[in-house]
Amino acid sequence: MMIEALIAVALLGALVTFVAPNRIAGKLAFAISLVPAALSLWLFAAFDGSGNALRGGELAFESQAAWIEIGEYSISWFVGLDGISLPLVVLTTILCTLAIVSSWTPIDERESQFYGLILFIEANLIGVFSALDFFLWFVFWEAVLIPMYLLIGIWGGPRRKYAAIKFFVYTNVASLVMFGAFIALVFGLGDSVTSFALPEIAGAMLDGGPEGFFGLEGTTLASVVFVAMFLGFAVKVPIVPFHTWLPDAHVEAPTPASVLLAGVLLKMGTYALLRFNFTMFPEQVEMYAVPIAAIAVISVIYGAMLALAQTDLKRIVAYSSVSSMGYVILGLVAYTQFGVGGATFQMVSHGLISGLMFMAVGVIYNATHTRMVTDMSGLADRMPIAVGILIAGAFGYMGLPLMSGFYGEFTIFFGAFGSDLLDYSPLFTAAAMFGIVIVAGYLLFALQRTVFGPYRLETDYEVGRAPLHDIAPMVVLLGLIILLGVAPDLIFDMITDAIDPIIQYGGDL
Amino acid sequence: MTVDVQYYVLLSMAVFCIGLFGVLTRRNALLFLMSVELMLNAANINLIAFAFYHGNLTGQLFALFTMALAAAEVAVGLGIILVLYRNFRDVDVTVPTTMRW
Amino acid sequence: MAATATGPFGFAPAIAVFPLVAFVITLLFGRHLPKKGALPGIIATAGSLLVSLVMVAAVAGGNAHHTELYEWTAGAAMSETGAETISFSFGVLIDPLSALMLVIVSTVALLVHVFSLGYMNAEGETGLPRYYAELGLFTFSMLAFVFADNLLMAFMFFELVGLCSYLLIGFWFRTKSAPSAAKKAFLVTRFGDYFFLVGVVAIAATFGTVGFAGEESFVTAAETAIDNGTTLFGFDAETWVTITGLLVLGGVLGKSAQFPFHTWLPDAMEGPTTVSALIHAATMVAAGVYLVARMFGYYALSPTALAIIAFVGGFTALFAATMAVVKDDIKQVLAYSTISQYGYMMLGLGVGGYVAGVFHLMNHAFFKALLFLGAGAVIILMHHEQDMWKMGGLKDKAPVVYYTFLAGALALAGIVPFSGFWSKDEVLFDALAVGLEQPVILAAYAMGLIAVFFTGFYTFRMVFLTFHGEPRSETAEEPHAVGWAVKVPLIALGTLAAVAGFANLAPVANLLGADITFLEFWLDGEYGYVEGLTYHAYHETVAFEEGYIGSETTTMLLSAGLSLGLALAGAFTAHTLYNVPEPARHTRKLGGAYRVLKRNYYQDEYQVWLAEGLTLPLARAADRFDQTVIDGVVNGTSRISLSGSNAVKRLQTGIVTNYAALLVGGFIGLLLVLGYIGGWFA
Amino acid sequence: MAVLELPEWMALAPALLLAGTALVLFLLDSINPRSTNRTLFAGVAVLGSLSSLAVAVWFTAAGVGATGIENYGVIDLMGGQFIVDQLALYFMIIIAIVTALVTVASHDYLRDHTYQAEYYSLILLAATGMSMMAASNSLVTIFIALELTSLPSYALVAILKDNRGSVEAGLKYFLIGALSSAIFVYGVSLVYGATGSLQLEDIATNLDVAGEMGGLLGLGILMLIGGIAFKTASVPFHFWAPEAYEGAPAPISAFLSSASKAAGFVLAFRVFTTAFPVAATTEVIGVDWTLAFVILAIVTMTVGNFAAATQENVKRMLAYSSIGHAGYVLIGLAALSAEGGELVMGAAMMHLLVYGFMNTGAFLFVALAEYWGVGRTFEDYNGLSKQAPFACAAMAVFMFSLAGVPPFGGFWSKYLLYTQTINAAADNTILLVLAAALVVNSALSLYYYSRLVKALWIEEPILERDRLAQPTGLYAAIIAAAVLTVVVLPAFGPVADAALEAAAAVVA
Repeated sequence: MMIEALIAVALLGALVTFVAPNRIAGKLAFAISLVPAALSLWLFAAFDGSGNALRGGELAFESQAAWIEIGEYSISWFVGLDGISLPLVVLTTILCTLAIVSSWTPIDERESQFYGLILFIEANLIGVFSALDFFLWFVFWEAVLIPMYLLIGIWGGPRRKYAAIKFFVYTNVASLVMFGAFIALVFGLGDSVTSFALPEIAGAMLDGGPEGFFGLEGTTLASVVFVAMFLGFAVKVPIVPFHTWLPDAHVEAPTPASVLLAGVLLKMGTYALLRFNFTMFPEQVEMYAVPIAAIAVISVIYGAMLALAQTDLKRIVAYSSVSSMGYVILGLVAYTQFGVGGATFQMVSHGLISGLMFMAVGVIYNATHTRMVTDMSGLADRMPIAVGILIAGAFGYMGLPLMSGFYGEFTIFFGAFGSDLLDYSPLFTAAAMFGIVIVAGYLLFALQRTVFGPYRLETDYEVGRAPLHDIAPMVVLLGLIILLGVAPDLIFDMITDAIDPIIQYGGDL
Repeated sequence: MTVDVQYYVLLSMAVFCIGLFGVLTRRNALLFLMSVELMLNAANINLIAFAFYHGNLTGQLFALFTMALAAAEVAVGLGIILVLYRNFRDVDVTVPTTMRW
Repeated sequence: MAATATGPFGFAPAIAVFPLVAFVITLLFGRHLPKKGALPGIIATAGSLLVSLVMVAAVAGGNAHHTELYEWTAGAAMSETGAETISFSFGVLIDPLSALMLVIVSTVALLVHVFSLGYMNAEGETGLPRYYAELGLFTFSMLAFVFADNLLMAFMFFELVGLCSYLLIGFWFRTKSAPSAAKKAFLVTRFGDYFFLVGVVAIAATFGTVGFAGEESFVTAAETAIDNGTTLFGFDAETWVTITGLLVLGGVLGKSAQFPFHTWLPDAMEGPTTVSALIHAATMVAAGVYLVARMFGYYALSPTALAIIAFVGGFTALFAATMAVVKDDIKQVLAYSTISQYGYMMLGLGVGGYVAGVFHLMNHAFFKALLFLGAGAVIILMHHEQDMWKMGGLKDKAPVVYYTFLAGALALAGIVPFSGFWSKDEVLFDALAVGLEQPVILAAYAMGLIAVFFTGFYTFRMVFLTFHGEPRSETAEEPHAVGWAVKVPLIALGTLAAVAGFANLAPVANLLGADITFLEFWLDGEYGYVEGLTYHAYHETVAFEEGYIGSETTTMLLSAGLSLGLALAGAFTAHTLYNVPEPARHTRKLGGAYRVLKRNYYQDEYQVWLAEGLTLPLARAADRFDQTVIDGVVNGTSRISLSGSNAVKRLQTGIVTNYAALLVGGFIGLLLVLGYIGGWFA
Repeated sequence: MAVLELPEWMALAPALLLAGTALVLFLLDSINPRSTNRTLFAGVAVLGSLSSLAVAVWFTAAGVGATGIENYGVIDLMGGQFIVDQLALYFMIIIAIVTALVTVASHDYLRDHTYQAEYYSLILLAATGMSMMAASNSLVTIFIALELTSLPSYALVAILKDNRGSVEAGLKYFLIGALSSAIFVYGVSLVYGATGSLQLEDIATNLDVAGEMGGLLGLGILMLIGGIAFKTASVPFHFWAPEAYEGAPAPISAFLSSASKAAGFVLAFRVFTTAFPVAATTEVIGVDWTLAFVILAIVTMTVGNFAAATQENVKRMLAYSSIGHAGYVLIGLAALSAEGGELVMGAAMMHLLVYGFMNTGAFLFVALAEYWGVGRTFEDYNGLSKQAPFACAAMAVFMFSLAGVPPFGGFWSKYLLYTQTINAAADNTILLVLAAALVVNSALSLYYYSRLVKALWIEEPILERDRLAQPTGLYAAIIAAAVLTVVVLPAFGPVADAALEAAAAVVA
């Protein structure tokens, strides 16, 4: 019942905060959010699971209860954690707490509603990563949209309405497609499954797979479903060319929302890809390995090139997220322990680093009221600490060794290079790796123009140091980044433990 | 002598179509109402004819219900036409177009 | 044979840990410490030097040390050569090479820290805690890189070193030029490191290990693979070794500023001169060459790779030397000479002259650090004026600086008996020996030889313009005084520059038949060593055979004489042109060549063009494509559906009779469809 | 169980209670014609509808109409003219809930209205008719119940006699209604002609004798579909809906769009499953009548949603959206011929129930806005959340629920409908087109629903408003509807069971 406790605390906290008076809302939400954070850390310490949730692994904190019977199929409340989901849950709770703190400065209207929504989104994110019944998972998956829509829409920038609706509709359409495809698969599996519990479905996919559905051969159906679901998740990740909602959403969203968006929401997509496409369809993964790898490489390079062309700090980081997600896809399709494990690690790592970057950009924005690279110069002169952290984050993004980003990228590259499943893997890997040069390019250009050089900023107000409660969360993140960079096995062990059962089929282990 | 049922059907269809024609062409609310009455009565013709044809009374019975309800309908209708006139100073059904699209 | 972590070797990690601690302390409390945080750094580096010397002693005592400190990560990975699992770890490898390098690095680091007291503190710089913290971080990374026992660890600290270089070049971030130079330095080296990382990944994926030494090193694995004629990633083993070797070489060329990645180094002179001395002359730039030496066994397997290394080295040596000739900024001259000198080392290693290469690496570290610190001293004297044409006549005003600088200059120019001569001569000799059999190498040798002349020339042009003749500016009239903190390091390094050469008097030894080639013995495992990492082990693997003109001795004397002569010729030319009371510019003599040299063969231009003329427009085009086409499709969809909506709602005309008509029409339509299918009208 | 002791006719109690309440209201009014004691009338009406709800729930729980040992099986009255089974009870519950919500809300909406008693009694009469529709089992009773529903509705829509909009709405509703009922009756006559019976089971049994009159029967069935399409506001019989919903007083719009629609659908479910079993009918008329519903469903949901997308008037947007939802529910009938069709129908019924909460709630919010007099368009609604956060939160709940976004009840019904459609598509591939249409339309609906949320929560008010009152009744109704909409998500199990049993009751 621990997971239920996590979710319940966040939900109730959301309600309480929603009705609380504005001036205390921020502190209150922070206090409440500490509970899930602490709980999740306790879960991390007390984690006793092993194996993969969908491959008959030993689930931690599992609990299941019947919910709805429809036809021969039963929908149930079914949650549990394995080595893949636990790190992401911890990431979620920690990032939410930090995001709340980081919004004390920028958010100055309708606070109670704002923090209520943040806690609400936290509850759903935890649900997404812990749910093991398709419908339950989908409920959380979709429920995330509402708070994010409002967060962007109400507290966002000038084009917030456009961005919010675009994000809302675009991602929802993708979900509909994915949903339909998966349902078709479940019915295609015939009598071998009687519920929407993911482990059961995954099992059925292994022995025999679908018998076929509306006239399609079993294997054809599987392929169609695989592609449809991949497209559905591709929007969420996002993968080029389904990424255009991301920069708009990021740029318009308030800093904390960007932190959560880049830090956790994008991981929902990759997490789902791993849980569904890359766990249930080993054959299709092999079939489509090359195109997928090609898309991944394109995402990396194209996303990085786009970032290179931007002059808005947030846009730069947004596009570089597209680029980084490309690495994750490459790691997944490599289908080796290091590839998939590295991809999962990269999800967490990128969550921390991009969160840090958005916070740093936000702090600068709070002080300067601009994000345009062209508007500012020599900020290091006025806000040394914030800038120092920004630089650290930037180098983390570039994959500086002993920071988590390097580990994620290196393991992905290593895992992908030697992949047996993926043809021409060395070429794909080498091509994707060129991203590390471009990323250095645009980040260093941005740094040079904004934080270095003679101080120049046309403002009628004093640009001073950032308050402690803006700096503190970034310091925490930086600490975590370095910690994971130095001691990756803290989570990599449990990840690989959960990965191995997946790649036994088709992958080389 | 007896008349085959299909002639009744043809008759009723004719009446029905006349009524329909009226509905589509008349702009005066009252005429519109009458046309609807025609259509209802076409149904009644059918019902009675078929009742005779099938040799059970259900149809005739139902015809009675129909007439009663038609009357009620007209009553309500006239009420509405009244307020229509009060508000639009006209009983032309094509006049009220404040709400469209 | 390698003794495991016993006795003194247990302290090896401390070498790197001291500076790390200093970094943390200075970062946190720097501004509260006396001397703005210089002391922790000095103490730490002194400690590192001490421990390094202990290491040397221990190695001299016949031991070596190879151990794993901490397993970073491990997992299952099927490698090409059949290894099932792989483990990435941090380890310590103390063998003659690394011990030597440790001493070099920590010595220079210590001296530079001391020098900084005079150079930075005395000048009342701001942000000194940052400066010293970054120096500490650098020293830590560099030392850790030196004793790294595997390729990945080497790469990681290689990158960290790059970070520190970036930060230190950009130390004066309030200027426009420094940040840009820092960015350029990082980007260019990063470009090299890209290939390096590909190489690391490839090697790891191929052999299932990244260790430098021992049975489970990738070198051994590669050897066996070649012997068994295994196919690796579709290539035969040797080709693949060449490919991966060259990939790693990318990082080397980047860090050691070899052609075509040399462009960042001159710009890097934007950093404080102390930084130039430590990072961009003595240590970090040496990292590349050191890496080649470190994994020399791997390159030894591939003659192609070696030949390429040699050729690039020779070419760079000449290429950079020519550019150094026309520079007016004293630090620029040194920068290009640095590039050129590293060219020599590459040449040496490329022809299999492992000892020669390392020998020159060592000497160069000393005399180039000396020269840079000397330049720093000059810059203090000149109140931060760097243009040599504004100097002159400093000889008498600052004798200590002058004589130490002169020592360095002689070493650089390669004049007997200063250290530079011995090592450079050995490099050239090895090159010649191999070159007589290998035309490519011969070309490389020729270039290296010609470069000697230019070296002599620009070195003494610099000396004369700076110290001789009449003062050419009032700052030169009464220069700023320099303190002990400046002089001590200069003297120390000056001595080293003068005598370091005696570590390996190969020609003399050959003539007298005396065993005085200590460095060779040192590297050849006369003392402690690790199996497979010795000179003759390499020498056996290297596929070059050597030829001589007459006997070995004659060849040796020939090449020595040749290089010495050229050096002296260069020096003499400089003397005639510039060692006069009122030296004039002689650029006109060069004619068109002058502009080319001044513009550095347009190297920067084309690289800047690659970045800003090619990549940036490409990126902008991609962005436009993204905004118009891809996003256009998305927005277009919504626009279409909304206009569709506008059309649909027009159905509702508001006129009730139309409704009736439409209703009936729709109904009839339905009737027709079903009736047609149902055949009711039949 | 106590149901045993009751006489059989008591099975209709839910409907009878509503009728009784209506009469009580007349009585009260005739005692004191001048009285405008709205609390009394509203109270009585609410009481009546709630009691009907209670009884219906009690019957369902007691197992009336459910088969099995300790249950009482289906109860049919007056020689099968009426039948009380799970289906009937299920819809009686929906209707009673909506009636209760509407009457509660009307308490404030009608504050300065002279004809209080008439209003409530008309509502209750209409509700009675709807309950009867749920239970009636013969074309006669169906037609009577239909008219019993329609006539009060006409009056209710036009009840604001001095409001041109209301009158125009009433007129259009009435005219189209009259036309449709004429068509319906003619259809009845044709069916009678073909089969010689009006009682649904008998029609089914006499289908074979209708052999030579297949065409007539087909035409008749089509005309019945027309009559039902009118009640459910499905294309092409939907034209009255936008105007009627827009012009009528908002509570009445809520009542019609939720309860009346549901009643229309229960008719469709019962008639087409009981009287015209697909296989047998197809033999006679030579075409699978579900095809008609496939076409209607696609056209209806498309027209409804597309027309709604760019509306400026909130009420009209809701009107069109309710047409769109009619389209969704029609899938329940369209899939009947396919294997697993009863599940689709069950899902459709679930949707009708949830729709009862969320759509009623949405219209009641519009009622609240009209009560405030803030205006009717999206712009007028801008920034209301600043003054009335809770009502606006409730409205956001309704909108997202209508869009089928979790964590609200609308999610389940919509996605289960989607799911079951795909399931049935295995057997009848044309349903895939329906599923696709569903995806496209719900994407579009997402756009315009979120547009309203945007107006309420994101936009800044155009002009300054003074404080807004908080009428107890309206607020109570809205909050209640919102709570129901949220709570039904976790508590969807029973709903699903009830709906599926109801579907199983008719799809044998």
